[in-house]
Formats: sequence, C-alpha cells, structure tokens
Amino acid sequence: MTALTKSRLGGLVAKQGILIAFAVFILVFTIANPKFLTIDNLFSVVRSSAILGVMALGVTFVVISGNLDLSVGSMMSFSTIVVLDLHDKIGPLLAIPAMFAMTLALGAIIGFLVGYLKLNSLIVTLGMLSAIHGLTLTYSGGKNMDIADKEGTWFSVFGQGSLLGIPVPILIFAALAALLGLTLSKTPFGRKVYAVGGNGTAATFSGIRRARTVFNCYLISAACVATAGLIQASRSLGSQNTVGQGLELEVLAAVILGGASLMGGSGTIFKTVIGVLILGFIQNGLLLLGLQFYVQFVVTWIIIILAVWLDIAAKRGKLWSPIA
Amino acid sequence: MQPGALSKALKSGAIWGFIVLELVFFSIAGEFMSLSDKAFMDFENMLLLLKQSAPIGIIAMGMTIVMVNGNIDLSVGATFAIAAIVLLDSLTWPIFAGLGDWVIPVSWLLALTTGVVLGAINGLIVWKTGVDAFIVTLGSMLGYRGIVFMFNGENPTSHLNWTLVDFAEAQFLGLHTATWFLLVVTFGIWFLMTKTVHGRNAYAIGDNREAAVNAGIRVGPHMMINFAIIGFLAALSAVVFYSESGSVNPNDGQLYELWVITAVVLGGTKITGGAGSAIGTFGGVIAIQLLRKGLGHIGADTSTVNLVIGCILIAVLFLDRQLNVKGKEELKI
Amino acid sequence: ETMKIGITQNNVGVDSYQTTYEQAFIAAAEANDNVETVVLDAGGDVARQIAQVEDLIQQEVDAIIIWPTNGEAVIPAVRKAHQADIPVIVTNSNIAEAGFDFVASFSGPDNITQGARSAEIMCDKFKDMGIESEAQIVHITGQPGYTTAIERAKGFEDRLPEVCPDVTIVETQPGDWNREKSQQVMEAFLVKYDDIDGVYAGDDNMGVGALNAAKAAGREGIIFVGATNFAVGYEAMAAGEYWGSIYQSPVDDAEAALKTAIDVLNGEEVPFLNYFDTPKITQDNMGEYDKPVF
Amino acid sequence: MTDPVLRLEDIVKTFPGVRALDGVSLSVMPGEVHALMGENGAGKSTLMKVLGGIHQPDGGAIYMGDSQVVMSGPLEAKAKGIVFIHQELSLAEELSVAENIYLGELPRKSFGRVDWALLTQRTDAILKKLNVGFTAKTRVGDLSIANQQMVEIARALTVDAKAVIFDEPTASLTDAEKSVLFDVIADLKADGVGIIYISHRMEEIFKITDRISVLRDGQYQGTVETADSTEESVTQMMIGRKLDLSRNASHHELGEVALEVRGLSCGKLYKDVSFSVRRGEVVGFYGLVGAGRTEIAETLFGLRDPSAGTILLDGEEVRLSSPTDAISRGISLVPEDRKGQGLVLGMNCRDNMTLPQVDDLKAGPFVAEGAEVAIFDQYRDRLDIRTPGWKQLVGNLSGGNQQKIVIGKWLSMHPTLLIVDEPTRGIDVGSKSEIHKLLRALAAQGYAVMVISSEMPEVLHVSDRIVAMYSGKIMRTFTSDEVTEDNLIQAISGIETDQAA
Ligand SMILES: Nc1ncnc2c1ncn2[C@@H]1O[C@H](COP(=O)(O)OP(=O)(O)OP(=O)(O)O)[C@@H](O)[C@H]1O
Ligand SMILES: Nc1ncnc2c1ncn2[C@@H]1O[C@H](COP(=O)(O)OP(=O)(O)OP(=O)(O)O)[C@@H](O)[C@H]1O
Ligand SMILES: [Mg+2]
Ligand SMILES: [Mg+2]
Repeated sequence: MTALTKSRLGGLVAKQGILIAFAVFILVFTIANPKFLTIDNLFSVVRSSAILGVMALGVTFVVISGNLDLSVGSMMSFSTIVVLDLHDKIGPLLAIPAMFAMTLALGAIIGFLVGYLKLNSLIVTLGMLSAIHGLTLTYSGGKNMDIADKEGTWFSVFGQGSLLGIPVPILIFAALAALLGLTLSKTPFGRKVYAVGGNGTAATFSGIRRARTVFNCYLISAACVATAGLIQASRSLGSQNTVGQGLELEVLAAVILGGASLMGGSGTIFKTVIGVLILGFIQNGLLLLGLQFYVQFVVTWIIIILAVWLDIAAKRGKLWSPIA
Repeated sequence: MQPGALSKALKSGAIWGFIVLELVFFSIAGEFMSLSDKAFMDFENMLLLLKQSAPIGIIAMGMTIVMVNGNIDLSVGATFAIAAIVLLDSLTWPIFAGLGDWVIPVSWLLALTTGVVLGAINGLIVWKTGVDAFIVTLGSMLGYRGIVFMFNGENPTSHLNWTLVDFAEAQFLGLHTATWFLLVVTFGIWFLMTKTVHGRNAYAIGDNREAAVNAGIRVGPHMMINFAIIGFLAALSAVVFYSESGSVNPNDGQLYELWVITAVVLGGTKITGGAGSAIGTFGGVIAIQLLRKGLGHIGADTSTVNLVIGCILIAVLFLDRQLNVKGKEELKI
Repeated sequence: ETMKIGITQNNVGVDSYQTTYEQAFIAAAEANDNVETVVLDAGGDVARQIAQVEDLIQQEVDAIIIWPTNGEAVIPAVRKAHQADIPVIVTNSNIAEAGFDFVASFSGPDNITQGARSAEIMCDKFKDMGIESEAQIVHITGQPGYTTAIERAKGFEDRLPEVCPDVTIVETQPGDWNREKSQQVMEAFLVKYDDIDGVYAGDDNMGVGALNAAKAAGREGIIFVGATNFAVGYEAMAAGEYWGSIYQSPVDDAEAALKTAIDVLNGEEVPFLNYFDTPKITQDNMGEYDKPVF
Repeated sequence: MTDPVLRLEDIVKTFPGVRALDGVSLSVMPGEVHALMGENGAGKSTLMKVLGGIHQPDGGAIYMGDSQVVMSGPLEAKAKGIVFIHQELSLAEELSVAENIYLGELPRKSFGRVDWALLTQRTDAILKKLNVGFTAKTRVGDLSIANQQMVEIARALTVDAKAVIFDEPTASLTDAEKSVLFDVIADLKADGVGIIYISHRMEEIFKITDRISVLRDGQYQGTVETADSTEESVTQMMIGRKLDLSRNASHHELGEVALEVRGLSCGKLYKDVSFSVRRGEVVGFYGLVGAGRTEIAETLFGLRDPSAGTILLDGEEVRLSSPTDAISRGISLVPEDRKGQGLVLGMNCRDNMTLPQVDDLKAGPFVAEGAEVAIFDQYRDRLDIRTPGWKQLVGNLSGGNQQKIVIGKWLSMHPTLLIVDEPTRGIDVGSKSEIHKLLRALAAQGYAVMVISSEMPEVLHVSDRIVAMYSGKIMRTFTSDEVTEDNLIQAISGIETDQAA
C-alpha cells in the first residue's frame, strides 16, 4: 500500500469514525440475532426512531449555534396533546396548522429569550421544560387524549401510512433530514449558524445578526418538534401527557453522539442522523438480545462512550487523550 | 480576601435579591392563600428549609467545582442511589454482624468510598479518552442506574436503623444534622475554591484549558479529583438523607442532576466554566427549595407548580442579567 | 370547625391516573364544606415527599394523606407526624409493615390481587380458545422501581402458574407506563418471537401501545390483557381488539382516601386495610361498566 | 568558549498537509538574545512549541547542556527551565494578574492553601519592575490587550529560567511598554539566560539581538551575527528576494468627504471628537493604548451607541445601529483582536473570508461556493496567505496568516470606508509592505481609509493625515507635510503629570 492511499484511508477513518463504529456494532448485533438485519426490523427501528430523529434534526441547529434545547421533550408532549384534542374539535385539516402555530409560538418565546435577551439557554429551556409541562397538564386537564373515531380518520397517515412500501414517518424523517441538511450545509443561513456557534463575537463583527440567527434556530427546532408531535399523535391516535418526557436527553445524546460539540460551531445533519440511528439500533438490538433492562442500561453506556471515543480518537489519530 | 470578591458578590447578588423577593411574596400570599395559621417565615420553618435543602445542596457544591472546571456531571443522581444502596445494604452484611452499632461508621465509609470510586471512574474516562464530560456522564447516568437495579432488582433496598434515624433527626444548636452537613460542605467547598491552589487551578482550567495546559497544570488528574469530589458529595448526600429515611428505591435521585445544575447556574456559575462560587450555589439551592416550599404553602396544584417554577427560573435569569449590564457604553455584541 | 387535610401524592402528571386522582380529590374536598386541603406532589422524589410531610406537620394540619413514593423511606417522616398527633392515612399503595404502628389506615386498591386477576382473565381466555397447554405470553411491566409495577407483576407471575401451569412467559421488559415505549418494546418482541399468544401489560396505556405495534405488524389473534382500565383500553375492548383489564377508578381511589381521613378525624372506627374493589373487566362484561373518564 | 544552553538539531514536524519544520537546527548561548525570523507561516512558533513541549517533533533532537532531553509536555519544559511567552495570549481572564503570572505554580501553604501574601508580594515586585498601571489583584479580563501581553511577559520573571522564548511579544505593545520589555530582556541577559526572540519588527531585532536565525517555509536558512547584517540582507534571507520598501508616491486627487464625524462622544471612552475622511485619503490614528481609537472605530461600525454627536456618510447624517447596518453602508472594520473578533477559528479559511457577504453570494437558495473560492483565491494571492488550501481551519494557520485572512475578508467587501485597527499586527515585513501598498492603492481607487496603529513608522508611512489622540480626545491633526516624530509624540502624550495621577 502506498503512503498516499494509506493516508487517505486514515483520513476516511478520521472523518467517519462514528460511521465505522455504527457498522461494527450492527455487525455484532446481527451475529447475535440474525433477525436484527431483516427489512421488517430495520423499518420498524427507523420508524420508531423517526420521532426522536426529527427532533434531533432541529436540536442540531440549536446546538451548532452554541445553545441547548432541553424543552423539546415536553414541547413534543404539548404538540401531540394539542393536535389530538383539536382533531376532534376542528378537524385534522385545521388542527395541524393550529398545532404548528402554537408550537412555533413556544419556540419563538425561547428564541426571544435566548437570542434577543441573551439568557442562558440551559436554564431557559429547563424552565420551559417545566412550564410547558404545566401548560400541557392544564390544557388536557391531566387526562389522556384520544381521537374518538380512530378508524375513520385520514390523520393516521403520518404515523401509520406508507408510500411505495416505505413507512411515512421514515419518509418524513428522510425528507426533513435532506431539507435541513441542505439548509445547514449549503445556505447562507446555515453558514451563519456555524459562525454564531463558533464565535458569536466574530460573527457579530462580520455583520451577522446573531440574535436573529439564534431565534431562527429555535423556530426550526420547534417546527421539528411539531412535526414529531404530529407523527407521534398520528402513530397512536391517542397520547399521554408525558409522551415526550425524558426525550430531551436522548435527543441531545443523539446529536452529540453524531459529533456536534456542545460548545457550538460543529456538527452536521448527516452525523446527527447517524447518531439517531445508533441510539435506535442500540435500543432495538439490546431488546432483541433479550437482556435484562438494567443490563441494557450498562451496555448502552459502554457503547455510547466507545462510539464517541472511537470517533474522536480517529480524528486526533491517537487512542488516548493528550491531556496531561 | 481573594481577588475580585466585590465584583463576584455583586454578580451573585441577583440570587439573594430573589430569595428576599420569594420570602416577601410567600409571606404575603401565605396570609391570604394558606390554610396554615403559621407564618411562612416562621423560624422553625426556616430551619426546616435548610434541612430540606441538604440533599440537593450537598451535591450542588460538588457540581459547582466540576462546572467551574468546565465539566458537568449528569450521573450524580445514580451515584446518589448506588451510595444509598451500599449504605443500607452493608448495614445488614453478616461480616459486620459483630460490630453492633459500630457498623454505622463502617457502612458510611463504604458508601462514601463507593461515591468516590464512581466519580473517579467518570473522571478517569474523561481524562483518558478525551470524550466530553457531558457524554461520559450522560452515559454513566444510564450505566450507574443499571448497576442500581442489579443490586436488588426493582425492589427497594431497606434497612431502618433507629439509632441512625435518631442521629439523623437530631438537632444540635437548633440545626438539624443534615443542615450541619450542608453548612460544613458549603464551607469546605468555599474554602477549597477560594483558598487553595487546587481550587484556583480549577478556575484556570475552566477559564482557559489551553493556558492551563501551557502553564504546566496537570489538567487530567485535576479533573479526575473534582469528579471524585462530586462523587463523594453525592454519596455524602445519600448518607445524610438515607440515614434518616432508611430505604432507597432504585429510581431515587432521578432528575437530581437537573435540579442541581439549575441551582448551580442560578447561583451564578458559568456553564462554560471559569466562574462561579460556593456561596452563590448556596443561594441557588435555597432559592429553589424556597420556591418548592412556598408553592406548597400557598397550595398551588401540580400544573401550576410546573408552570410557575419554569417561569421563575427564567425570571431569575433575566433579573440577573439586568443587574449585570454595564450600561450604555457596553459593546453591543 | 373545618378539617385541614394535607395530601402528598407520588408523582402527579406521570400518568392520567394520578392527575385524575388529584382532580377528583380536589373536587371531593371542595364539595365538602367542612374540609380544606393542601395538595402537594412529590414528583416521584422521596426527599421531596419527606420534606412535604415535614411542612404539613409544621403547618399543623389535622390529618395527612400520603401516597408513598417509597413504602419504607417515608416511615420516619410518618413517625414524626404520629408523634405530633397527626393521623396519617396512606393511599393507593401501602407503606411497609414497620410503619403500620404510625398509620391510622390504608385506603386503596390491592395491586397484588389485581395482578392475580389479570392472570386469571388471561388464563380463562386461553382455555376458551383451547390453547392453555402451549400458549406463550410476553409481559410488559410499568416503570421499574414503582411499587404498583412491582406488585402487579408479582401478582401476575405468582398466580399464572397456579391457574395455567403450561403457559409460559417468554420475556419481560419494562414499558415505563408509557405507550410509546411499550410500542417499541412490543415491536422488538414481534420481530423476535414468531408465536405470541398473549400480552400482559402493567396498565392499559402500555397494553394499547403493544396493541398498536401488533396491528402495525399485521399480527392477529393476540390476547391483550392490561390493568387500570383507561379510556383507550375500554375503547379497544369495544372494538374487539383488546381482551380485558382491571377496572380501577382514580375517582374512587381519591374519594375513598378523603373519606377515610374524614372518618378518622370524626373518631369513627375504620378498618386498617381499607381496600376498594377492583373487578375484572373483559369484552364479555364491559357493558356493566361506564367508560373511564381518563 | 561556553556551551550553548540549548541546542535544537534537525527538528522535523509535519501537520496534515503541511511540513511545518524540515530539519531545523538552532543553538542559543547563555546571555545571548537570539532572533528567530521568517515570513508568516515559516514555522517559528511551531519550532518554539516543539521546544516548549507543546508539540512532539517527528524527528530531530533537543539538547540542554551536554545531554539530550525530551520535552514530553509543557510541565517538563518548565521544569527544565524553559519559559515560553506565547504569541497568542494564554491567560485565564477570570483570574487575577497574580494568579495568571504564577499559573501552575501558585505558592502553597499548609492544607494546599494559596499563600496569598507571598503571591502578592512577589507579583508586586515583578509589576514594579515592569512599571505597569495595574495591580496584582486586577482581573485579567479587565485589562487591555497590551496589558494582558505585559502579564504574559511578567511570567518570564517568575522562575530561574535557563532560556526564555518570546514569541512576538511586542505585536500589541506601545513604545513605552516595549522599552520596559527591553529592560527586562537586558536583565535576563545579564543573568546569563538564553533568549529566543521572535519578531517581525526589524528595528527591534537590530536593537536588542546578538544573532539572527532565519526560517523559510520550514527550512533553516542560516544564522548570522546581527552586527554583521542589514535589514536588506536579513529580508533577503527570509523571502529570497529584495524588498522594495519605498512609499508609493501616489499623489492622487482627493475626492468628496466620505465620512464626517462631528462632536462625537461615547460616555467616558472618548469625548467631542470631530474629524473627516475624504475619498482617496488615508487618515492615520495614533495614540497610546486606551486613547479611545478602537472605540471610535467600533462606534462607526455600529457596535457602540454614541452618547452625543453626529456621523455623516457622504454628507448624509446616519445612525449606525449594528455592524449589519454599517456594512450595508459600505463600512468595513478590520478589528483589533483577530482571535476574539475577527475569526471563527473552527471554520475554514474560505468561509471566514466570505462571511460578511455570504448573503450576497448566492446561487439560488444556496451559497455559491465557486464564487467564494474565487474570492478566496484572489485574496490569497494578493495577500500571499500561506495555507495548504481553503479547507484548512483558520485555527491551524500561523498568527500572521490569520491576520491576513481578516484583512482579505474586509477588502473583499469593496468598502467605501475601510477602517483598519492595528492591521499589521504580527505580519512579516514583506507582507506588511504589501499591505501598506494595498492601503495606498485602495485610497488611489477612491476608498476612504482610516488606519489605527500604535506603530509610529506605520502611521507615518501610510497616512495622508494623522489624527493624534490622547485619553479620548483629539489633540491635533497633522498633514503629512507638517508631521514629525517629535511633534507626534508630544501630541499623544498629553500632560505628563496626568499619567502619574
Ligand atoms: N496545529 C496545526 N495544524 C495544522 N497546521 C499547523 C498547525 N500549527 C501550525 N500549522 C502550520 O504550520 C506552519 C507554520 O506555522 P507557525 O505558526 O509555526 O508559523 P510562524 O512562523 O510562527 O508564523 P507567524 O509569523 O505568522 O506567527 C503554517 O503553515 C501553519 O499553517
Ligand atoms: N491601563 C489600563 N488598565 C486597564 N484597562 C485599560 C488600560 N488602558 C486602557 N484600558 C482599557 O482598555 C481598552 C483599550 O483602549 P482602546 O482600545 O480604546 O485603546 P486604543 O486607543 O484603541 O489603543 P490600542 O488600539 O493601541 O489598544 C479601553 O476600553 C480602556 O478602558
Ligand atoms: Mg507564530
Ligand atoms: Mg485599540
């Protein structure tokens, strides 16, 4: 092997460390249980990851812009409950835009607080997590929300339908990933998101409206959450108030697993998708192995750290960290 | 006096202002809305407040130094639960049967050691792999919780030792045992962070990691020590709390990380590291506990409590920022 | 003279049972002119619950109702109330025996019996279908560590071999009281096991999640049995997709707790273990029950 | 003859895509000030980082005294008596001056406590020697960049060093601080310490150094005695050709007034400032640190709200509320702090360069990357930016090349008013004269240019007029005919007694 191809290979490993980690453990799971790699199972995993995935797409923008969004879980519960409630009251055709409007309004509030008022995003979104949960409980009176006529509504298409044999949630996830991926990597807005996250002061000195950029990231995040809520509501046509609870950390884990830095300025949509799939496949693979849930916890821990470690070790070309 | 004390005091001023605001509000609102004939600012109630702040507060002190260091620890809730299990379980181990009540200090020691070890594991992984502390501890939040369930399945681990309970419920100079622990830990961390070389290095590392490395500070071991400290304090919090309650559910300590981080950030610590103080954190802890207590005092229901707590967190932040703006001359960035 | 009654609940908002409970409790208290209440929620955190008991003692309420987050950890706090001469009523899930001395009464469902009854519902159906000798079932439990989850699972797993010794439970995984999580778990089960005859879920929310997974995968003929009959479960039963559950009303639960507290304060004789009945409900007898409100 | 304190032999260091050092040797005698020179990106800082244990060399050896040593990390280098004053500030802003000076080696008492008394006492002694206006307890983040640089320099005095490396210490210092630095170096020298001194400023090199070693593209070009060489000969070694240092005598016609400022004030930062810049004119702003020049620039760029006064662009009164606003009116600002304000270090060269115009470079909804690359290539050639390609992260460039990216970024905006704040900080002689020519050429094309600089030769060299500032006030405006070094210094120093107070 010539030095050149060798270094190119090295470059590939360095760039796609996470992808390789992904491939390795798919292999391991498949050997452990051949059913893992069946079309049915793959579809089922991607479909159930789609909800988490759609949210992770939005959060990727927020994280790259140098902020956090811990409110996505409770916001997703909110949009799910709202669209289910409105479905029976004003019909799905109006319920969907109404729910999107309400969710975007919440996103705008966060965007205003973090972007324009420059408040710390961790606390703001933690606060919103709690506040939106309260809002949802008030809205629903704490009760489960179910569509009355589950058979007769076309609303189920977003969660349960399929097109050309591919489940609609997967299509939505893929389409959104493509759209947001292009937005982030190819458009001026995407460039600004990286700049603001990489060095907000320098971005301001370059004439970028930092507040507006951050605000828009939260709007995108909220739009993704609304979409996730829509899929969720449509998938089960009924929901609990807590449907999204705890998802915020899973979403964040997926985004960071994909290689986005919490400091902002780095990450891509493609890698987030990989991060989402890794999480989804870990959960599914471990279930198929039939391990006790607590063993699953421990194994998940180890896999996550190994995956991220491999990724950064490949980037720096050294296994161990150079920190003294 | 350490450098910049005045500016620091001013910066953490918001939290104290807010505490006063809370006290005033709940006292007045309590007059109208509370069932109780007792005033909110009743002395006994304030003593209880301190005691009830201890479980979160003791961990928050550890989180302060870890966050000043530029890291974060999301696994404290799970560490808390493991330490509790070790404490309560080891009280009944046959090998200690001959010790009588002397088993208590032994179990305490075991639990605390467990905390130190779990914390050090986090620190070691952060140090050696270079993976971000957020991911490492997010992972171990899950992994440690798995370990919790391994002990006793889904069942609680219990051992009610009334000697222990009496000790934990005791009051010395009017303050509860838990309060004493909280105060001592607060003082200890304050001392560590303001007076010692280790503490000052923690600020340097959190502020500018590269500069610290260039200056020859051994960043890796330093961070590991801080993780061990927070592990120790999570275990200490468990020891103090479960000595009194005597039984731990495998789910206990869940969401503690969020409450702890909230308290720490409210107290003025920067999540990016480099700034923060134990005293500020103490304020943050008290503010949160006051809020919980006060809302209970005026009889708010669950959805209202959620709504109000959320809004108030944001309000404190806003207040804090208003206090810190330097005026019109500031650069608009 | 009004009675001041304080209640500290387990984790309101975690599911609609608990939320409906809280609202029913408030409503029942408001309907009674002699009663004033302080309603607190521990958010699942035992430390917060203990603090709330202390606060209630400090506020000098006349009685404390507690829905324990942990049946043992709250004992010392309950003892404090007892020492302050405040009667304590435990609701929904009981505290451990060591604390019985400090408690006036328990009011709530019997979760072990509920689990056992679910096993009976499942077994009876299998016998009807003639598959009791070979049926395989999967078990989806509630959130790990919750007393209710533990007790129901225990009741089910102990009773099933007694009534249907040849039915096997092939796997148990938690569904965390969450419909979505349960659906994911069931999806994996369906991939893994080609033959599943029955599903027992720790409550109907999870049961319906599993049902959704089976429907999406096009797997028919699976018998779904749950507990805590929610409106979704009731509807799925009406649609013939879901076999049975346990009828348990949070409204009854809340009202029973309040009534017990009032009785205790009025000096009336109350039984120490005050279980309210939670009957079986299946497609066969569902006409006898109203659709649950939650 | 004495042995060298330090000897580097055949050092090789490569980064992905860059051979930064290619067999470099260097030796430093005790009591010698050894200059290391080379163009931006020649490998000077990299060589020093190898010496300081920050980078591990791919080949070669380091000797101290007779024995070979391995610098496994900064700690090790420090333990061996090597003090490294970094090119980029390496300070913890939240900590005090004293803590920063003694970073990594705070004096201890029992229980691991910091010995504050001893720390303060030692620091005060050092600060006194440096004759600076801040105290041991000042928070470093509150200091100006120049003063932060002085804190870095103070570190050289904390230990019994065998060798001290100064990597461009004077890039952001004014003359007063410079002379303090030179005194410090003289003291160290007298103590027999070996000193490696990196700078792009020829006059300093010839004033204080004994020998000069030169790097070009990572290769060692040789070492000469300072006394035996001239600026021309050294420059020729550095860039391989002769340099034309003459001023472009472009006496073009001045156009309309592009910018007029009337009675502008901003709180205490500057007061009642009035001046104007015409198209085709270069106006230099000269003053001491803290004179308020940067703040004026920031105000004109929409980053500060003036408390009084008016700004007129092309005769029309304007309110500039944000940089976006200012940019849309044709104003560009090359900021003072390239790392903090000028660049997104984690972004590549091309994206940094086109950041302000990313909205205008569109192909459909997307950024026209081809056009961006074209812009980048154009300014890379024009400014001679050394980088393996546009994909390189700016953070991996040498300091001088980073500065050039910032300049390219703003030149490519084709501004009507170009404000440059310390534009040639850290830039090598060759590129510096290119930039000066460029500024003159831009003026000739009809741009209005404001040059803020603390280097008198630079201001004298490029300006048509010079505004001298002191403590937030304009003392005097000179035309290029009437200005001399003496009257300029007089104008910017205000009244001596003021400073003592
Ligand atoms: N970490 C790194 N990764 C990749 N390339 C690097 C890195 N550090 C330096 N380089 C490259 O090595 C070369 C030498 O850089 P160095 O900083 O030593 O230059 P320098 O002589 O100090 O220049 P200046 O005068 O501008 O400071 C440059 O081409 C630079 O881009
Ligand atoms: N000795 C000092 N100690 C602390 N802060 C200072 C000192 N001198 C100046 N400053 C502050 O540092 C900033 C630097 O001043 P400014 O940037 O206006 O100077 P300048 O004239 O642009 O000089 P230069 O560009 O050479 O730094 C000002 O905000 C000033 O308040
Ligand atoms: Mg350099
Ligand atoms: Mg300046």
